[in-house]
Formats: sequence, structure tokens, C-alpha cells
Amino acid sequence: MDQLTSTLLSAPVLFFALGVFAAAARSDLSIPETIAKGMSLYLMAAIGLKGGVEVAKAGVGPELLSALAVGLVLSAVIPFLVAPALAKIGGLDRTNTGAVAAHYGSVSVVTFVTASQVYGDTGFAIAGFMVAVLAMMETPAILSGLFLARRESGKLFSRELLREVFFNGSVVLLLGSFTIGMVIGEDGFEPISPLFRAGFTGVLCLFLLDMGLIAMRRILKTRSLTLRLASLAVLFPIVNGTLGVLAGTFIGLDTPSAAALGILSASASYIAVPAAMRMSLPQADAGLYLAMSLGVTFPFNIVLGIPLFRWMAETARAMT
Amino acid sequence: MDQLTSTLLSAPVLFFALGVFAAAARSDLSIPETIAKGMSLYLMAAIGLKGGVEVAKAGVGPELLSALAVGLVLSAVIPFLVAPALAKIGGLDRTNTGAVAAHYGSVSVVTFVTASQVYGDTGFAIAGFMVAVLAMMETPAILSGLFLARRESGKLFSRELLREVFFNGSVVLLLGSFTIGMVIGEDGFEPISPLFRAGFTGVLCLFLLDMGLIAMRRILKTRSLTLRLASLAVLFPIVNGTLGVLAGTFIGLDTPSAAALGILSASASYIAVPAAMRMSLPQADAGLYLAMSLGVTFPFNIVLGIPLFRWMAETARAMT
Amino acid sequence: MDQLTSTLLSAPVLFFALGVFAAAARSDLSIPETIAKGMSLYLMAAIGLKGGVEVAKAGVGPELLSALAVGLVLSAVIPFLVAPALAKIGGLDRTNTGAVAAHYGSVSVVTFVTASQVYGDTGFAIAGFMVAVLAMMETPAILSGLFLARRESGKLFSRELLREVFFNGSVVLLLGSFTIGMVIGEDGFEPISPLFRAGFTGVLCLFLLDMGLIAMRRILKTRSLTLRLASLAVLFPIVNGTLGVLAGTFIGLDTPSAAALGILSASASYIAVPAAMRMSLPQADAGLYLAMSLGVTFPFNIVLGIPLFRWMAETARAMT
Amino acid sequence: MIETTPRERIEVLVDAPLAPRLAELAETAGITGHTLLRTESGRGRHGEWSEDLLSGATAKYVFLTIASPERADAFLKALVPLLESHGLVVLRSTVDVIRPDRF
Amino acid sequence: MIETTPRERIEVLVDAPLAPRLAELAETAGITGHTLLRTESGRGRHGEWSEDLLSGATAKYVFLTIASPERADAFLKALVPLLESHGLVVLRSTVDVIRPDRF
Amino acid sequence: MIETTPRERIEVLVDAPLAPRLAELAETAGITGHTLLRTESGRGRHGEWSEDLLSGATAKYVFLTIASPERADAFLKALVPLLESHGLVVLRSTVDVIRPDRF
Ligand SMILES: Nc1ncnc2c1ncn2[C@@H]1O[C@H](COP(=O)(O)O)[C@@H](O)[C@H]1O
Ligand SMILES: Nc1ncnc2c1ncn2[C@@H]1O[C@H](COP(=O)(O)O)[C@@H](O)[C@H]1O
Ligand SMILES: Nc1ncnc2c1ncn2[C@@H]1O[C@H](COP(=O)(O)O)[C@@H](O)[C@H]1O
Ligand code: NA
Ligand code: NA
Ligand code: NA
Repeated sequence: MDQLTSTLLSAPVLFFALGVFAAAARSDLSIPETIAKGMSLYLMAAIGLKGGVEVAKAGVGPELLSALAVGLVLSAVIPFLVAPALAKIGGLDRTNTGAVAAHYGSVSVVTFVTASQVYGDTGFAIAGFMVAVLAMMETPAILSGLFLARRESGKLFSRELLREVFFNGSVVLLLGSFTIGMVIGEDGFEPISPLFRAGFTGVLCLFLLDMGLIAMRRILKTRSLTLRLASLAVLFPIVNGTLGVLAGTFIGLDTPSAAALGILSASASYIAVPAAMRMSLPQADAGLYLAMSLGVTFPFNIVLGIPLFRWMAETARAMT
Repeated sequence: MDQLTSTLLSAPVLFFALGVFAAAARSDLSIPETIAKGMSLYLMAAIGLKGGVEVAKAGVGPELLSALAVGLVLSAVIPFLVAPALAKIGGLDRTNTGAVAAHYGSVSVVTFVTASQVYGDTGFAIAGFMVAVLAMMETPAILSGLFLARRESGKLFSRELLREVFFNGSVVLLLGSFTIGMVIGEDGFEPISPLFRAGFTGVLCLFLLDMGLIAMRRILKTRSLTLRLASLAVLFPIVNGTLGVLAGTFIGLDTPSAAALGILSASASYIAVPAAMRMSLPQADAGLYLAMSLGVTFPFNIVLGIPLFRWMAETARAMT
Repeated sequence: MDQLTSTLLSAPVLFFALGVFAAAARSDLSIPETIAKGMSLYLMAAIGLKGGVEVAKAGVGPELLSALAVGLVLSAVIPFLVAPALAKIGGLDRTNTGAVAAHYGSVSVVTFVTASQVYGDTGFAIAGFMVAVLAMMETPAILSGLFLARRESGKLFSRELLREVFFNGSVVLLLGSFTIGMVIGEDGFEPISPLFRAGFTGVLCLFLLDMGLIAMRRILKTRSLTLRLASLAVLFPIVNGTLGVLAGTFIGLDTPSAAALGILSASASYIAVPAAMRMSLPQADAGLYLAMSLGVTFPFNIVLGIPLFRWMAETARAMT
Repeated sequence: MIETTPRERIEVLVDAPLAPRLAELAETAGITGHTLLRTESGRGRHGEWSEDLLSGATAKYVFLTIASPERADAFLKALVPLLESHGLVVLRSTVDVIRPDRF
Repeated sequence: MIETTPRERIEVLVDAPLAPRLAELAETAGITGHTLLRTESGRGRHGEWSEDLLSGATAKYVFLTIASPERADAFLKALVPLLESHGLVVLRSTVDVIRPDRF
Repeated sequence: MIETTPRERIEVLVDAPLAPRLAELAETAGITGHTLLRTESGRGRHGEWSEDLLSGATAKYVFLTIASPERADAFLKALVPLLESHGLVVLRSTVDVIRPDRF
């Protein structure tokens, strides 16, 4: 449990806890929306660049391709796995089932970033190419979620929707800076590393402070989160994360990257997918899917999921 | 007077002067509100963390408790000291007297931050625990100010107000990051020190540029700042600051911390208190209290107060 | 052509290309306006400070004065050079001719900043005092443009306009931080150098990402940019830049500074001048001048102009 | 033509820190919905103000609510004591709405 | 007195991601101009929301358009199917405009 | 019922750099108060625009002022010459206000 303590007492997680505390105490502490948006763009650019630079240095073998393929499948399939539970146990109608399911198939960039920071600080380094897997898993789930919601009605996907899936802002920024990182390599990265490497953990702290505020406030003002749905929001990351770790171990990823695939599978989107759902399934309850993904699953992953999936990946490795 | 020159020619103070100049020349230079808010959150998190880390390193003796107690008393009592002058010399009615008095009992985070930077650059280091005193002094003055304004009317304090006093955003952020600093210590601070330590003075420069613009524009568009009130806004920091330095010396603080207690007592709030007054005393003239605290007292402290209270603390020390 | 490749593959230019690509693919990637404004203020403060510090170190000879004088003349005269082409070839009326011409006389801070970064990385260092020339060239063109637009109507310049010319935000910030840099020198700059020097290239990358998005979106939604006008927007920087390089070489500037004078002459304003034109020539078509300066000339200079004017300055030097 | 029903439109210019108080008063008057619009700056008898995120003290919002005439009356009555002390600007007009049962 | 002509003022409170859809519907109804106003937060039967740039999912705008009565009717008719699913608030009133040919 | 008095409500969509000019014209017409509302974006005959802080050139505000009919007339008259050159959208309607002496 040393891992758990070191996660819990790291600066990013403590700032997250501070945000949760402040919101629970109904403090008026808040970070302007635009600042939060700016920090999230920064974190994506930085993680993309660092991943690309690492790939430029280490090269990639065939494991990149298999990781991409498995990531794609996980993102597309997880919505179908969670949908029955949402409908039967959670009591959601078809529209809300599809909308929530899409969130769980997709990923949370910040959960990945926090994990890679916390792991990296203890010498458990995720491979650079996992950033490409992260980008790959962002949007396929949107299509699965819409299919679940609309499989009986007429037209499934509009042109704007497909653009959203392929050229979503997060996907473009992650893959774009990943590519830039590969092109410029370690040498070209050096002049920008003070901003993108040295400043990284500090910005992550401030961003997690905001996420703590937002997550807790979500919970406080939700009207539709039942106890059953909240339990599912804890169960899903455990099940999906286990699936991810096993898949990663099975295709031969190194241990930290298998843990990272667990984190990705366990995490739920709160940026790309909510916007797409608002556009494509406006009848779905935004308060509900944000409460589940941001209010419950996100904190669970930050606090418990990160050490859990590391432990799982190490155990799975030991057994193979 | 070497101290004065080195204060006046430091980058932060020069940026403040640039802001004042630009506003006086009616330049359209301006920093977006959200950026300024972001910088002020950053400065609070950074000063809190650094204070906490230092306490983790140096430990605290009984002087922390006495400093907290004296800070609490100064914040609560100063409003009662300045109120008679505001009413008799300034000619303010009871409501405005209470509102302005609350500002002078409370503190300005940026004045403290600038002082700790300017002092620190010349080896005159304020103790880390003074950040806790800073947080402690933020809000008691609000209650005193409201008591002054409403002592004859019925209900004094609402529930929201008490929440504002205890869980005000600045207080939570300062104490929260102070605590995080103590928990993580020097080692845990290392990965975030590029953002929070190396970037600090630069951000302070840009923030003071904005404060210069805001302070001067306040003065230019005020309608209610009389010469008498402006003189009080210079007199108050001198008197309150002297009080603070003497109290600090008396309870046995080290010289820089006694100077810092002077700075805190001399400074007037322009974040926590205005918002609370707008909510609790909406009839009070916001243009007036902002003109006094931001337009006059803040520049006075940045330019003259910082070297003055250092000199005072050194003199007081020499005499004991 | 090694220069060209090294420009094209530098991180800032690649981020610019990413922005252009994302906008062309109609991605929803976007950087909040306030963040972009904040970054542009940061870049101006940083370039000003660095220039001032360098002047403090190296001193300035008479070339500063001649560079300032030539810059002033170029900014004031270029509008008269481009106006006939805008009217005859571009088919613009007098108002739009004046408005567009003013943009070409003035300068783009970010083009200069990118050039100084790209040049500096390969040991081709622009002299610090060129920042003062940059500030000098910002606004005279506004007066020339207005003269062109209004020479027959009655009153030419209002009081607000003259204030805009002399105390424009960019001018004040550039000259102000240049002066602060000179006052504090290398020693005083040291505590703020992590923010203003180490962070510089990284911020430039993010800012150019945004500029790529903005430039391409401008092009996509313009209604008034004809092929002829677009061609002029490529021709003007070539002609004006050549003029600048020759003038710089003629007055005896060092080679990098002569190239920089070329960059300044070639670049077109997209901050100070559009705002002034909106105020003084509201009938002019904002979509047009922004499409030309931001959509065509800016990308041309970033990608081709920077290596071109370096090559030109080196050739001109070799021939003297 | 779409069928529409007249309802009252109440707009109140209010200091940001006081907006929650207005929402409470509206709720007491039986009005459950409102929307806050963002402002930039303004000028009046007490001078100028502009958005101010640092302290939030001088920022203002437009509090917009649509209600039946009875509820609008009740809300306005509740506002009267605050008019002078809180420097409110209160506007009332009539609009046509599509789903009148909501308001 | 300046000559003015009455026109219809349509205001629709709409989720940010859906605003482009409204612009298309307005254009189909022959209305070529509109303006989006920024909001801060609100409360209704489905709870509270506030501006949210991170996902943009819960932000809302006021879509304002001025049109002739016929075009306004056509636009409202096109909106009806979206009312329930998109949680729109739709307001209609009359304003006087100066250059009526524009609208 | 609260006593209210009708006043004129003038709304002008205006480019950000020109808003101070409008405030001056309003003041010349005897109107001392106004409020600027924030917009996000829009579309018209001259294409699209959106908030733009970098240059501020394409941002717009809604300039809102409440005035007596005479002052409103004087203000509109002063606006007429700017209508075409400044691309203004000007709306006028009637609202009921509570403290009529203010406006
Ligand atoms: N009576 C009302 N007046 C003004 N805005 C309203 C009103 N009712 C609802 N709204 C707005 O419409 C949004 C959605 O309403 P609802 O569908 O009732 O949750 C709310 O969050 C408010 O911003
Ligand atoms: N019918 C309309 N309703 C609302 N706003 C409009 C309308 N027409 C134009 N506008 C606004 O006025 C701006 C300028 O219009 P225009 O001069 O037609 O390009 C547009 O970009 C819109 O923001
Ligand atoms: N006639 C008016 N029209 C529109 N807004 C006004 C008017 N008068 C005052 N206001 C707004 O109300 C605020 C407070 O007004 P006052 O109490 O007169 O200073 C002003 O700063 C304006 O934003
Ligand atoms: Na997932
Ligand atoms: Na004080
Ligand atoms: Na130029």
C-alpha cells in the first residue's frame, strides 16, 4: 500500500482534494473557465509533445500498432458492455443509456496525464506511444453510444458528427503535438522544454484543483444521480480497467503501458463526449452523464484507480 | 535610502509604475480580467506552498501561535481604530464607515507577496508561517466592519456571510496550499517548483502591471474620493503598519516577520472584502472603498511601505 | 535551402501549421480569446524586456537613432507605396485602400518575435534595440492610412486617434518593458528570466497554434478577398521586405538586424491597426483587411519571409 | 401561425454578488426559472463600472425571468425594498411564449 | 421623429453546441442575420447550469434575431419539433427598427 | 400592483471600438445611463464575426439604454448618420420601469 500513500500524498492529488474540500464547504473559490480551458489545452499539447519526443528517441516496434488496434476496439466495445447495466440496474431509457455509455468508452485525458505523472515520479514510466492510443480512444465510443441510442430510428450519423469524431479538438491537438514531437525530437524539444516539461506538474496541480471543485459541485447540484447509478460509476472503471490491463498484458505491452491501458479503459470522458452528446442527443440528461463521469468516476480513478491498475498490471506481469 | 532605491528599481515595482503611467496617459493597454484572476490564484497558491514547505523544513515554535493570535486581533481591531477618523475627518456615514474600515482591517495578498519578494531578494527572509497569519487576517475585519455599520439595526450576520468569512476563496486557497506545502515538504515540492518558485517573480511583474492600471483608473474615475479621504488612505497604512511592526517585535518575531506583520496591518483588502461588502452592505459606495484601498493605499504600500516597515522593524529590533 | 528547412521544422512553425491544418479540417479546436490575449501581452513584455536587457549590456551606438528614423519613415511611407496597387489592381475604393494600406505600413509583433526566435536559435542574433524600432513602426502608418482615406474630406485626426497612435497598448507595453529591461539590466532580469526567457519559445508555440487557426478561419469565411487582392498580399511583403533589408544594410545595421528590418517592413499589423481602423474608418471592410494581413501575409512571412529576408540580408552584406 | 401566449418579461440589472439573492426572491414568488446574461460595463448616476473578476465587487449581470403576471407582480413587490439600496434597474415588458405552462 | 417600422424580435435560449443548428433553421426561413449573446448561468426545471468552457456541454447562448412577421412565423414553425428535445426557451415580441429592409 | 411607467428601450448592436462614441451621443441627448451587454458572435449581410480580443476589431456589444421618449428620439436622430457607415442594428421598444425619474 506504499503506492497508494505515495499517490495520495502527491501534490496533484492533494490539490484535487483541496478542490473537493472547498466545494464541499461551499467556498466561493473558483478558477475562471477560460483559465481552465487554457490549462487543459496546455496539458494536451505537453503530453502529446513528450510522447512524440520519446517515440523519436526510442522508436516504436509493432506494439504500437497492436496497442492502437486494441484501444480502438476497447473504446468501441465498452459502451456495449456498460449499456445493459445502465438500462437494467440504472433504469435509464435508451437515449440516456447511449449517452452515458459513450462517456465510458471514451477516455479522460487528465486521468491519463495524472497517472503518467504519478507513475513517472516513481520510475514506472509509460511508453511515449500510449499518447497515440489515448487519442485513438477519444471518439470511437461516440459512434457506439449513438448507435445504442438510435439503433431503431432512421439516420444515425450526420456529417458534423463524423467531423467531430475524426477532427475533434482534443484528438487533433493530441495527435498534432505528438507528430510535432516526433518531428522535432529531443533537440528541437529542448528550447520549449521549460514550458512543456518543467512547468507540467505545477499546471497539473492547478488544473486538478479546478477539477476537484467542478467534480464536487456537480455532485452537490445533481438531481438525477441515484445511488444505483453512482455505484455503477464506481463499478465501471474497475471492470473496464481490469479489461484494459489484461488486454495490454496480453498483447505484450510493458507493465507501465499495460497499467496505462487500464487507466484509459477505466476513465470516462468529460470533454469530447459531453459536447458531442449535447449536439447529437440533446434530450439526454447532461446533468446525469457529467455527474457520473466527472463527479464519481474521475475522483475514483485519480485517487484509487491509479494505484489499483498499477498493482494489477504488476500482478498480471508476475503471473505471465 | 539604499533600500528604497532597490525597492523602486526592482522589476515588479517598475511594472507597477508602467501600469500607472499607461493608465494616466489613457492608453488602451489592458490585461483581460480572467488572466488577472488566474494570476492572482497562482500567486496565492505559490505563496501558500512556499510557506508550507518552509515550515515543513524549519518547524514552528510557539511564535506561530502568538503571531496568529496577534494577527487575528489586529484584523478585528483595526476597523474600530480607523472608524472614528473616517466618520469625523472623512465625513462618511455609518454604512460607508463600516465598509471602508473593514478593508483596512483585512489584508492585501499582493502587497505581502511583493514585500516577501523584495525582502527575500536582499536576504531579509520572512518566515514561512507568516502565510498562515496572512490568511488569518483576511476576514475577521469583515465582521468588525459590519458590526460598525449595523450595530443598531437588527440582525448582524447572515449564514452566507459567515461562510464567506470562514471559507472565503482566498482563505481556503492560502491555507490549503500552505497545508499541502507542509505535507509534501521540500522533496514533494521539487517537481512543481519550476512553476511555483521559478515562475513566481515574473508573474508578479505582470500582475503588478495590471494592478497599476487598475489602481490609476480607479483614481481617474472616482467621484467620491475627497482630499481628506485620500489623506486618510495614506495615514492609515502608516499608523496601522507601525502598530503591526511593534506588535510583531513585542511578541518576539524575527525582524523580517515583524516587518511583514507591519505590511499586513498596513495593507487593505481589495479582493475578499469588496465582494463581501457588496453582498452585505450594498448601499455602501464601492467606488469609494476601492479608490481608497486600491487607488491610494496599495500604491503607497508597494512603493513606500515596503522599505518603511523594514526600516522600522530593524530600528525596533536595534532598540530592544 | 538548409535555412528554409530549419525554419519549417522548428516547433513554433510546426504549431502554426497544426493550427492551419485544424482549421482547414473544420476541427472545433480553439484557444479562448482571453488566453490568446494574455499570451500576446506576455510575448510583448518578454521581447521588450530582453531587448532592453541586451541594450543595457551592449550599449547602443548611433545606429539606434538611424534605425529608429528609418523605421519611422518606412512605416509612414509604405502605405503610400501600396495604395496605388490596392486601388488600381485590387479595385478598392478610397476608404478600403487607406485602411488596408495602413496595415502594411505597420508591423506584426509576432512575426518579429518568431523571426528573432528562429534566427537566434541558429546564432543569427537580432540586436536588442530593434525592439524599439518595432514599437516605433507600429502606429505612424495609421496616420498615413487615414490621410489616404480622408485627404479630401474635412477633419483628419481626432484626439482619440492621436492618443491611439502615441499610447496604443502595444506601443506602451513594448517601450515600457524595453525601458524596464534597460533599467534592471542582466542582474535585475535574472529573477524574472525563468518566466520571460525560459518560457518564451513554448508560449510562442501555443500562440502560433492559435494564429494558424485564426488565419485559416479568416480565409475560409472571407467574402471579399479576390485572387488579385490575395496576390497583392503576397507581393507586398516581398517588395516592402526588400526595401527594409536594403535600408537596413544601407544605414549600416548588422546583418541580422537588417534582416529584421526587412521582416518588420514586410509584416502587416493585425492588432493595433485593425482596432484603430474600426474606430476611425468604420465603413472599411474589416473582413477584407484581416483576411489580407492575417490570412495571407502573416502565414507567408512566418513560413517563407523569415528565411527569405535572412538570405537577402546576407546577400546584400556580401555585396557591400 | 404558432400559438403563443403573453407572459411577463422581467429584467433586472444587478451586482454579481447579489444575483443569488434575486434568484431566491424569484423562487419565493413562485418563479422557478431564470437566466443571467453577461455584461461588459455601464455608466449611471453613480459613475462607471466594468466587469471585474478580481474582486467581483463591481461586476453586474442582467437577471432575466419570464413569468405569469401574478408571479411577476409578487416578484416586483419583493424587489421594491432593494431598489434603492441595491441600485437595481428593473424593466418589465410583455413577450409571447410558446409553451406557457412552463412559466 | 425618426421613422421606424415594426418587426418581430425572436429570442431563443439555446445550448451552445446547438446554436449553429438554429442559424441554419433561421436561414432556411429566409432570415439571414442573427446575434448570439453570452450568458453566465441559469436555473430551470432541469436544475442549474453555468458557463462551462471545458466541455462546452452546459453553456448556453441567447440567439437573437429580428425578422418580418412571415419569416418569424416560418422560423418558429421550424423550431417547434426541437422545443422539447432541446429544452429551448423561445420568446417573441415586437420592436421598432429603423432600416426595415434589412430584416 | 407596483406602479410602473413606460419608457423607451433602445438597443444598438455596435462594434466594440465604437461603443464609447455611442455613450457620448447618448449623453449629448441627455441620457446619462447605459449598459453594455456581451455578445459571442453573429452573422449578417457582411458575413460572420465573433468575439475577438486580440485586435478587438470585430467584437461587438449590445448598447442598452432606457430613456424618456424625447431623449430616445434625440439619441436616434444622432445615430442616423452612423447607421450605414457603422453597420449598426438599432431596436426600439417600450418597457415599464419602476423609478421613472431615473431615466
Ligand atoms: N422562467 C424562466 N425565465 C428565464 N429563463 C428560464 C426560465 N425557465 C427556464 N429558463 C432558462 O432555461 C433553462 C432550461 O430550463 P429548463 O428546461 O426548465 O431546465 C434554464 O436553466 C434557464 O436558463
Ligand atoms: N436580423 C438580424 N437579427 C439580429 N441581428 C442581426 C440581424 N441582421 C444583422 N444582425 C447583426 O448585425 C451584424 C451586422 O449585420 P450586417 O451589417 O448585415 O452584416 C451581424 O453580424 C449580426 O450580428
Ligand atoms: N438609463 C439607463 N439605461 C440603461 N442602463 C442604465 C441606465 N441607468 C443606469 N443604468 C445601469 O445601472 C447602473 C447603475 O446605475 P446608477 O445607480 O444610476 O449608477 C449603471 O452603471 C448602468 O449600468
Ligand atoms: Na474509458
Ligand atoms: Na490591514
Ligand atoms: Na510593415
